[in-house]
Order: sequence, then C-alpha cells, then structure tokens
Amino acid sequence: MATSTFVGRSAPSDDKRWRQVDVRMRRLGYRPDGLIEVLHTTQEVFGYLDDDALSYVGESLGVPPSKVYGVATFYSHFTLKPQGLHTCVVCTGTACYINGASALLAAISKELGVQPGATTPDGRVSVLKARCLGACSMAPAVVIDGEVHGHAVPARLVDVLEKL
Amino acid sequence: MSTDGPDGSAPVRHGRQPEPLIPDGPARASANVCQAAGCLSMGSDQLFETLRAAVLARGLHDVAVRRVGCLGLCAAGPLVEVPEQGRLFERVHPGEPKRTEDLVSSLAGETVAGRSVAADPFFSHQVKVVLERCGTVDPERLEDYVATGGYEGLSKALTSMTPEEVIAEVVRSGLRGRGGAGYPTGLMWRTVAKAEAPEGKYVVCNADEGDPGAFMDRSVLESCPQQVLEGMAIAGYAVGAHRGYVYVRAEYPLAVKRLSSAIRQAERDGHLGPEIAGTRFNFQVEVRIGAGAFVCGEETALIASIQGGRGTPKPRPPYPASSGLWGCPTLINNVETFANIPSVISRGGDWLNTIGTERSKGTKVFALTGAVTNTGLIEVPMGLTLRQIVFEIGGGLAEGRKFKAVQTGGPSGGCIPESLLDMAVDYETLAAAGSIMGSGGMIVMDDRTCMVDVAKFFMDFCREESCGKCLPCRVGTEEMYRLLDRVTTGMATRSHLAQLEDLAAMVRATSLCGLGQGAPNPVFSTLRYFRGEYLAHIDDHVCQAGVCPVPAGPPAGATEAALAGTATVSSGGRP
Amino acid sequence: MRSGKPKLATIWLDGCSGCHMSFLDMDERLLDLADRVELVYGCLVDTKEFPEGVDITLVEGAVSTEDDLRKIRQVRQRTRTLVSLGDCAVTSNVPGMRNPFGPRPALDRAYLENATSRQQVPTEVVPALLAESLPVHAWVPVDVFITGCPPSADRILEVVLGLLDGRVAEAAKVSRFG
Amino acid sequence: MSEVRTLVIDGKDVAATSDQTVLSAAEENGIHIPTLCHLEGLSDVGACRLCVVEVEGSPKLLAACATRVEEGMKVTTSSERLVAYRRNIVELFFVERNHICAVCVANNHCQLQDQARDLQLTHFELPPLHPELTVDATHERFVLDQNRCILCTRCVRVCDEIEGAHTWDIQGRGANARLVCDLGTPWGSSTTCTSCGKCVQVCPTGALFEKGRTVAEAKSRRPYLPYLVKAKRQGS
Repeated sequence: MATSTFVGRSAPSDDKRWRQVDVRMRRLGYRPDGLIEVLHTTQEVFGYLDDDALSYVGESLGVPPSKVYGVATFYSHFTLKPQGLHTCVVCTGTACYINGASALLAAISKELGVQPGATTPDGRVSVLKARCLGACSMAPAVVIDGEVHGHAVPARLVDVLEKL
Repeated sequence: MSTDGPDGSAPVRHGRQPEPLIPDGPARASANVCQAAGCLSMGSDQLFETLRAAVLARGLHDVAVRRVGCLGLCAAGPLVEVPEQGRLFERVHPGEPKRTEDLVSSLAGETVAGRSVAADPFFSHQVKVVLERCGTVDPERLEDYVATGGYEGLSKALTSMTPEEVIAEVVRSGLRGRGGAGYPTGLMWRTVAKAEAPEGKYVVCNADEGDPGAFMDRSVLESCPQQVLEGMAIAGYAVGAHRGYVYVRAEYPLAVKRLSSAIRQAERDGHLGPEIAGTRFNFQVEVRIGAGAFVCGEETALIASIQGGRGTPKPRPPYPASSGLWGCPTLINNVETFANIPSVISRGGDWLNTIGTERSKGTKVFALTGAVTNTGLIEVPMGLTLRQIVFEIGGGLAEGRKFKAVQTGGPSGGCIPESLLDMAVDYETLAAAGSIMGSGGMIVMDDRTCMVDVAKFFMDFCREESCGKCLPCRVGTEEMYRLLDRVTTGMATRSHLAQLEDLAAMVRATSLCGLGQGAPNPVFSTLRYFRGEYLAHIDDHVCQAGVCPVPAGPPAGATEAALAGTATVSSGGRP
Repeated sequence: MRSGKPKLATIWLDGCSGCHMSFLDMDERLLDLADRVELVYGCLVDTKEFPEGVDITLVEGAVSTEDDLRKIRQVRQRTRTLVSLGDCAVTSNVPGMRNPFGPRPALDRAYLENATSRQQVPTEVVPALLAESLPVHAWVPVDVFITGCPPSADRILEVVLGLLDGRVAEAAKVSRFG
Repeated sequence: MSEVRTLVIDGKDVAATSDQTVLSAAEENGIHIPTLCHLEGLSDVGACRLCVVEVEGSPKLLAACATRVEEGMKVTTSSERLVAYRRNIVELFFVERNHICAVCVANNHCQLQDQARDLQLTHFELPPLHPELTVDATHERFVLDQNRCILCTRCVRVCDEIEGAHTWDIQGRGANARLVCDLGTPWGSSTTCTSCGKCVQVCPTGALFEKGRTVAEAKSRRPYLPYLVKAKRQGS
C-alpha cells in the first residue's frame, strides 16, 4: 500500500472548515487511496468541490491534479458547482420510471425552467435525478429537501415547489 | 445533526435516539417497528417515539417497543409487527392517531386487530435465510443479533474447523454468488485460499447495489448488518485474509451508518478485530463509500474505486481472486452472499443444499416492485415460479390491470413475458429465457408499459453509466440509445432495427466489462418477446401502451421534413 | 442518339469539385473510358435534365440543401448503380463540419460575420440548408463507395472499369479516407 | 521467473514466455493483430478492443494486448466475426467525433485512418455523434484537438509512466469522457507539464500535435519509446 510522504501544505484559506478535511486526511494517513473519502468529507463540509479544494486535497495526498479532477468528475455524487438552497430529487429508478417519473421531471423542469442536474439561476432550487432511492414501493418518488414524497403526481409536486 | 445525501436520499439522524422498551421478563407483546428506509421515509421513526410514549403512558410494563429492520411489505408502510400475536399492522402513519390507538389496544390485549401473518400468501411462500433476522432484531443492537444465534457460525468456524473445512462446507451448500453471475461461492473461496499472497489478501463485500429498482442489499445492511460482517469474517478465516472492505453506495447513508455502528460494536465485543473468539485470528473491516457510479458494481472497477481512483474496469483475467486490491488476492462477494454464510456454517452446508433446485441452491431475495399489489422485499426458495411470486406473494396486479412482463436483472437483464410465467426462478432458467438472475430486482409491468420504451430506459441508463474506457460501450450504448429513440419517435425504418440488432451483438461481444456486455440484453429480450411492439412503432406508428410520442401518419422519411427557421429543415430527417 | 454503350453520369452536390478534377486527371485514359461508356450527364455535358435509365452515376459532395436532396432522389430513381465519389459523398466530410453548430450559425458566419458588403442571409436563389449535411447514403441507397479527398484518378478509373466488367466487390479493397 | 508456454495461434504452433501477452506472441510469429490503444513500452489497458481474439474455451472475446499466454491456449485472431467487429469498432471511432481526415494534421500519418484502410471500411452506417469540442492551443509548442481524440490514453500513460508528470488524465465518463490537463486547466497554464512532448509523439491520431503543422504534416515519432523504457529500467 503506497503512502504519501507529502505533508505540510497549508489550507487554502483560514476557513475553519478546512480542519475537518485535515482531520479526515490525517485519519486516513494521507494515503492517496483515501482520495474519494476525502472528497466526500470536503463536499459534505463545503457543499461542493472547487479548484482550491481539489488542489489542496490533491497536494496533501500526493495525487496529481488531473487525477483528482478525473475522479471528481467521474462520480455523479460529486459536484464542482454550488448547489441551490433547496434540492428536488426525482427518482428515475425502474419502478418510478414505469410509474411516470418522466412526467414528473417534465413538470418540474417546466415549472422551474431548468433541466435536471442544474440549479435555477436565482440559486433557489437544484433539480437532480437519482438512480434509485430504494423507495420503489412508493413509486414514483420525489425527495424535496430530504422529505420523501411518494406516489407523486405533477400537480401536487408543483404546489410543493411553489411553496418552498 | 442531520445530513441529506446530496442525491436526496432520506436524511439520516445521528445522535442519541430514545432507547427501545424492553421488559425485564419475557414480553407479552412486542411492537416491532420497521426502521428500514421505506418505512422511515413514511415517518416510522416518529411512530416509534409515539408508540413508546403511548405504551409508557398506559403503563404496559410487559410490552416491548423495539426498532427492527425491514418487515418486507413496503407497500403498506409504516409497518409494525406484533410477533406474539402473529399480526402485522399496516399504514400506521404517525399522523393518524386512530391507527396507533388500535395498535396500542391490541398490544394491551384488549382487541385483536391487524393482518394475520400466518395464512397470508405474501408471507407463507417465503423462506428466510438471508432475511432471517430482518424484522426481528434491532439493526443497531449487537446483543439482539447475538441473542438470536449471531456469531455462532464464526465462533464454530474459528474454534472447531480448519479453513479448508469451512470452504468445504460452503462448497457443499451449493451457494452461488448472489450478485448476478452466479459463480459457485465455494470454488471462488478455494481459489483465493490457494492463491499465493506474500503481501496479504483481502475480503471485499460488494454493496454497490446499483440496479434501478433493486434494494435488497440496502435492506439487509439496514436490517441486520452484523450478519454480513459475520459472513465476511468467516470468509476472511477461510481464505486467509485479515482485512475486509465493505463498498457501499453513497446513496445509502442509513446503511452506512448502521454498518459503521455494527463494526464498532462487533470490535468492542471481540467479534471483529484482534483475537476473535479467543483465537489468534484477527479481522478488521473498513467501510468505503461509493460516489455514484453503477459500473463500480463490476469487481475490477470496484477495486479501482476502493483504491481511490476512477472506477474503470480492467480486462480479466487476471481475476481479483489472484490479483485484486493492490495486486493482492481478493475475495469479492456481494451482501446477500455473505449474509448466507453464517447459516451455512452454523447449520451446515447440507442444510442450505436442501432448499432450492438441482443447480440453484438456497433462497433468493427479491425487491418486488412495479405494477404489483404487494410491493416489497421478499425471500423465496430457488425454483418458485414467477407466477407464484407475482400473483401469490405479490398479490397480482393493481386495479385489474393486465400483466405484460416482469423485468429481472436490471440493466443487464431482460423482460419475461406472460407465456413464461410458469418457469422456475433459478439461474439457468432465467438465463435460458434471455434474462439473468441479477442481484434481485423484479419489476412487474402491466399493459401501460411500452417495451420499446423500457429498452430505451435501460439503454439511457447504460449510456449514462458507461465509464467511457472501452469504445464499444462508450459509443455503442449512445448509438443504440439513438436508434431506440428513433423507434419511439416514429423515425425508424426496418433497416434501423437491423442496425440496432447488429450493433447490440457487437457491443455484447466486444465490450470490456459486464456493463457493456450486458447493456444490449434489454434490447435482445424485448425484441425476442415483443418484436411486434417494435414493428408497430416502425410500420404503423402505433405505441400500443400509449407511452411513446410516435406521430400519426405515414412513416418518416417518406415525407419532406417541415421548413423551420431561416432556410433550414428541422432536424433528423434521415430516412 | 443511342450508342448501346453503358450510360455514365456524374453529379456534384455539396463538394469542392475536387473529385471531378481528379476524374479529369485520368488524362488520356479518359479517351479509353469514353470508348466504353456514353457520358449522358455531368459538368462536361450540356444536358439540363438528368436522364432516365442511367447505368452508373458518380456523386460528388454531401447532401446539404433541399436542392441537393431533390436532385439525389431523382438521380437514385434514374440510376442503376449509384456511386458515392469521395469523402464528402461518403461521410459528409468538410460540409458536415457545420453539423455540431447547426445551419443558422453557419449562415451567419458566411453571410453576416464574414461579409464585407450587403450583410444579409439570402432567402432566394440560394437553396435552403438542411438541418444537417449528411452523406448520400443517409438519404438514398448507395451501391459503391469510393473514399478519398479526393480519390485518385487511378482509383476512380479502377472502380468504374470494375463496374463495367461486373466486379463491384473490389471497390472496397482500395478504401482510404482523406 | 518466466517459463516457456506453447500455444496455437491461428493454427500455428507458437512458443512464448509466460510473461508475454497473446499480442506479443502473435507479433513475434508474424501474425498481425490490429491495435490502437496498445503501444510498445506502455502498460496495456485493453480499451480500444480492436485486438479482441477468440480463445478456445472462453465464452468471451479477450483483448490480445491484455491477455497473458497460457499453456495449450488455442487462439483465433481473424475469424470473419472478428474482422466484422473490428470494422464496427473503427466505424464507431469515426462516428464518435469529428475525424475529417481531409483537413487533419495527421492525414496520411494516422493510425485510425490506417485501420480503416486495412479493414476495408468504405463508409459509416451509423449516424455521427458530432459533439462540439474544443481545441486547446494555449501551449507554446503543442496543440490538443479534442475532436481527433480517440481516448486511447497513450498520452496519459506515457506522461505518467515514462515522464512521471501525470499532466493528463480522463475527466467525466461515458460519451462525456475527455482528455483533461490538470484541473481542466488550459495546457499552456499547466503547473505539471514539462513540455517534453512525449504525449504528442505517441498520439495515434491528430489529437496532439506540434504547432505550425498543417494538414498532413504532423508525423509522430513512436519507435523511440522502447529505447526510453529500456534506458529508464537500466537507470533505476
């Protein structure tokens, strides 16, 4: 198992949240194979991954920048852009799909004027697609700010979104 | 603190939660409140607190109120089971006090309510090995697991069996990998056990359950994580590994939380860590969280991901059994496979071998969803027929809809038509029917589902999840998706269909990993059983299910596309 | 006048005429070819209407405009063996480079941004662009493909003579893009 | 220690050492298997799938570049089916991106173009995907044209394995996969690039080329690589 000998670059800013990232890296022994774990922590703390964060994590773990970038853009869980104030996630798993998830997505995109994966220009709502939330028995399911809306229908959903 | 998964998965509550109510003596009645993801998203955590308060307020000292894992009938959540009375209470929404009151008076012995479990075909057809403790133990209490015989298998293996005897027992059980391919588990263990490993070996639990419409592994991890850990530790002993990883999807924060807590408790009580069961065997387990990539379910991609890189697969051979994590021999099994192991060891391989069919032994867990009445998590002996699963366990289709197909195996699987409903569910029969067992998603489709659209749905999935490393999958899935899109929008001719079939055959044969090799399967299986639907779209511009936006009128290509904008013909007019 | 010799035609859609130039590069061999075929339509023939019953038609260029489309449909109908001549006809090649951008930006670029006078997108005389510039076989069945930008005179002659001698399959053996 | 293995390739009895791949054993015996992502001197990834071969007893086709020889193996390298698949593969490469040979710097020096010729590919049946891609000309000596990139990752590997800079990697996935420099940085502002030019030399197409080259002028020097690898091994 390779370990990085590089330690010592200081955090990009004096933002206290970097400490949480540092703690995570230390716990993982600054091993390059901890990259995904550290990116998880960084995104949890900051909400997204910007260039500063990617450089810092890469340099601290001894992973070249292009590799960090390759990893961060490979996994759909990571985002390089800040997310909206609210999140609206439409499940597009098979059970939800055959129960009308595409109609829900279309209604939401129309209501908010953004495509899945994007955030409204005012930064209010991010619309996301999920592969399967495991809420198949309530299909089609939509999760708005962590709350699951089962057996969702477009009209009711639009109501909820308007009241956010 | 509460964190949402950025993918929007239900929030996971951290910190202290109210303790379960457990009477000093034997309980007269227990309210087992389901705390798996489905019921939680319907408010079962609040229900637990409400019930607890109500039982305390009524002074019912001999009544238990406990958190348990998945009770199975997810469609009717939030669920509470009272095992002493053999009753299941459905839809106990915390917002409807009447339902809670009924339940409490039943617990107090005043009335008899709820659904009787014994005679219910949803339950009576099931045989529980993997889900043995789902719905009976508290997923976060190791003592519950131990009290029901947990870790007996591990301690038996460590104290009275040699590693080769353990492997022999697994071989004798006939257990095959539950992740999809169905490779005999015992043989794989033996290969890893025999591999030379100057730098150690690893055991990896694949919990990157990515098939859309599948939540078996999630339920097992959320309901009884200890059983999986025990299986891994036994595997570690058998193959000579001292480190294990569980690779879990980031979309399953609750599973991650319960698993992490289970590891801590097991280490605390000496079921994991150094000198397990007083022997010299040591075994450590770490959780690694995926980050949203279906391809990481492929074992070489999973290894790349655990090593912190892009989850792209590698050509096999060499197989992970000889060269896996950091080049060391690595045993990779999925959650359900490991969850079978403790029983195989404690009860013996012959016991599991008596369940199932000639070549498919034991049980299989399915996530039964779609257009069926009883959606939920089930475990059935191998060899039950699809008809029994859909119409008896599943209770048939909702609202008198007409059955059309059942999809198994996820994006690499296939759709099985009505004419094959009486076939037995086992590895070989499913494969012969053009599908696969897969990890256990089973989605029932009715006459409102268009089979071309279903094929397109899965192809859309595959093209988005393709890692992009090998050309046939990267470009082939995209091209197949476009061809399917042509069919559903009435822009296709029969020559497009022929093109689709050729391309599908080529992608299947030449792709680097299972994702690409399996991606054409939904196309092949829908063409095999529902070719008429394709032709109706192409020749007659008709979508029988009324799903696809095929325009009325003569087939495309015969007409000039309309003029649009400045001197342009609107797109796509390839005949 | 009916000669009884096989009828050969050439047409030129969205291309640079390079393939026709290459055809002419056969030099004196053109005379030999002329002995074997009757050239019934093309840049060298003053016929306005594409004739019926053509045996071999060589098509240069991609299908980029409504006019191209109308022509190629008529040509296909009136031709026994249709030959895509050169990369534009075979792959849409350079004309197809506008496809990722769509026709409007291409027109703007040509008639507005780069025009020094009379900046205006024409609506008359110049035929309307199709949404995408596509190879010939995207619209009509094609029997033989000759790749190259342009294909060499030798290659063109070889394929045409091969067709005259009934050796269609050999055309592929000399394929090279670019 | 490597041991001797005997196997049969296309009906010919062949001896190889156990550390050899099917591809190298075939090449040594004058049996040509087409490749694109493989390059002598770099690790193999089995990504382009051009070198897939049939191995008796294996239900799946295997990439010759990434499969070690085994005793008694029976390999078929050019059945009718394999040739058809290879032709499909090259077609998919061509329709994936804008590979207009006529206006490419690598015209006549391109390995993709050569494959099309060798496989007698006359035209493409599948519609082109035509994504709109960028050209990065910010580096003082070199240019990256994503339109010509076939994602073979030779540049990524030579930069990582030989030069040790790891300037290149792949970003995104599936059809959105792209060659990427550092953190999506313009090549000219890369903090890791040593401007050694190895990536340019190993590029099989016109995706990476020296500035100042025009159509058909970009010629790579690939054979230098084995010498470099040898020198590197001796040095370490």
